[in-house]
Amino acid sequence: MLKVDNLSYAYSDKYLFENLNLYLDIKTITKVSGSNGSGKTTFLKNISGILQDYEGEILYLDDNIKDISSPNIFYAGHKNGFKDNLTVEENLINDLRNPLFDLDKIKNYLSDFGCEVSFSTSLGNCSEGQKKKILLSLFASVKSDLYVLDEPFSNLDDEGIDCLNEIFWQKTSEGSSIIFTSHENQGKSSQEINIDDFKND
Amino acid sequence: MTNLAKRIFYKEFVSYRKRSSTYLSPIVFFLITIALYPLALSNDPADLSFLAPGITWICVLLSTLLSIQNIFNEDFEDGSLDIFFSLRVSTLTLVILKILVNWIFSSLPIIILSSTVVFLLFLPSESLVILLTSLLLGTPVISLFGALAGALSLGKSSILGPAIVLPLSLPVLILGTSAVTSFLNGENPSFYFLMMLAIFIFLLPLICYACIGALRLHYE
Amino acid sequence: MIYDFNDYNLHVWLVLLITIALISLNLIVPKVRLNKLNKLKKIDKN
Amino acid sequence: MNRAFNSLKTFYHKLGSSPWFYRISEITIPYLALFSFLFLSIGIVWGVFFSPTDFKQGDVYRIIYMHVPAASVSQSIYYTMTVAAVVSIIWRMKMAGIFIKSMAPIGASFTFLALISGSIWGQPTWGTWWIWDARLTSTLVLFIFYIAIISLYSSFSEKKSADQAVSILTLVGAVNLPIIKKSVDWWNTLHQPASIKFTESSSISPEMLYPLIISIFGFYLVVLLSGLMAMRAEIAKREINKEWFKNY
Repeated sequence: MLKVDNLSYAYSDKYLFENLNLYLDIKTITKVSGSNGSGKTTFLKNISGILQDYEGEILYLDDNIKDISSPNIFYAGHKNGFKDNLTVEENLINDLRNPLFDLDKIKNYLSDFGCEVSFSTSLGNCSEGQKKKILLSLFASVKSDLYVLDEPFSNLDDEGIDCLNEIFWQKTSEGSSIIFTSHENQGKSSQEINIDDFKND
Repeated sequence: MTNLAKRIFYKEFVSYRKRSSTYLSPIVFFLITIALYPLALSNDPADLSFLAPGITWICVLLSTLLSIQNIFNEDFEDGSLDIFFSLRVSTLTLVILKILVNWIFSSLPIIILSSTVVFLLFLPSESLVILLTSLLLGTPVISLFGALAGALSLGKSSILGPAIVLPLSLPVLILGTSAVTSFLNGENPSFYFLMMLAIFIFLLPLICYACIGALRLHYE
Repeated sequence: MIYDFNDYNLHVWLVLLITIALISLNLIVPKVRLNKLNKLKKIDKN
Repeated sequence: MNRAFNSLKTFYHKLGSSPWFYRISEITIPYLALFSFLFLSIGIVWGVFFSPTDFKQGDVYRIIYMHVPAASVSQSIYYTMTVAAVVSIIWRMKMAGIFIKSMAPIGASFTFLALISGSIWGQPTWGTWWIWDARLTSTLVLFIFYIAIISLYSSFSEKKSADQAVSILTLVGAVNLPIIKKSVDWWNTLHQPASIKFTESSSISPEMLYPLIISIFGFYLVVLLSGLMAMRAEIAKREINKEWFKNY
């Protein structure tokens, strides 16, 4: 599915990580751990093609990720990409990662997460936890081959964590693969990689 | 492709409509600066009517500059620019549509409002149509340069906006004001309109690709 | 000749002064920066 | 033919590597300093002190020995920066970025010199310190461009993206400068102030012309000299912890 060979990324002449190798098979959950500021987010951005100024190569379905026009990758970063002045519904409909418009699927996942928020309230007055659950239910409802999630488990309550693990398992059984970062040891994963091992200063 | 363009346009339109500051602050700024000139210069109609085209143009230029600078900042801050780049679709559509929506919300109200200049600054009313067309032709060019300044100084507050936009918009300012003054002297202003249109068409692709390059910069 | 100072010649002397000031400024500033960096390099070395 | 092309390519490639440039510039700077000092002093001293006085403007015309070279240098610096911007964008050459960054302040100072000398020269002839004529206004716009480039560069922390941003701005500026000059000329003809033509001084006699050419040449040499020195300082700043620089 996705092959990373000796990827190294330098930020103003200081290497965050060097010759990192990783192989993501389909139906796998990969956890990326590492100390704060060790380049976990940068690594995820490299994989999803946002940051392309790296040395080394990333092959997605064995052709270079830089040449693929629109890969079927779902990226969810620290910042959820929603606008606070729009309502929850407008945010979900207009999010470019969400090709289909049916909101009931998202509603079901939201109730699984145990978060009752009306769709017409503006996102501004939802709590951080609720925003995270809205983002995760969007993630759950979108079908794509590779899911790249940045700190999905942060500020989630226990009920949310179990539900997310369950969704992870369900997604991989459908044939896609997930890579996510988390510094606490939440989230079951089939393989784990630590960015700090690839730092040699 | 058009489905993507439609969705981007709709999202931008809704988010601008919901944030009243995008269209209110340019209007308020425009009215205040227009009111300054008679107070500062003189309230004698003869003087003001002579200066009216120039004053209107300067006020429109400054208020467009005010609102265009942080065209990309908001998307950069809340992460939707990252998501956009992860989808790897054409950034050109995003840049053009954002400039268009920003122009609709910040420049269009001012152009409509500038018809009050006939009363405030005693602009001869027959030249109002000429002034409005010159503004309609000129403000897109200013928005283009403002978007470039916004893309170059994404997320950083710097003197860059005015330092880039004002010198680059000089041609449009000169052509716009001289269109009205030449009309008042009885000449036919079509030369100036055609020149402004030519400048806009010439600059549109160039500045849009410069914006894309500038946005890409912050992702290296 | 330019030596007698009527007010016109003052302008010429003024411009001459500014030219020399600017040119020497352009020459001195990089020199100073380079020396500072070299000194920094020496400190790192030992 | 192929061999010549290869040597050209290797030269171009070497030009890009900073250690090579650093060594070469170290050798050329003393000679360049000598020649530029020579030409500059001859040109200006001859022009300002020994050339005949102009019958119409008296001695104040001697400012042209500083004003005309400064104006022409400030234009050509911007054109060379445009070339470097194209190289920096297409081939992402580090040296091109360094060139633009070091030449911008030099361009700004010579444009400032052209503005100052223009207005000082204008004072006796029109009685005012500043006159909105086409050439001075375009020089003012060029000066603002230089300031915009310098301030854009300093607003970036990461050197690589700073070079790219500055190259984009230089290119956009290069495309727009002719348009601005043209529209300033239109504007000037529209509001033609009743004053003598400022720029074309009366037919310049040979004795006045020779020092002018020498001082123009001197100005270009000085610009090249300060450019090389500024680039060396910039290379040192950027490669302070690189190996080749440490044991240089």
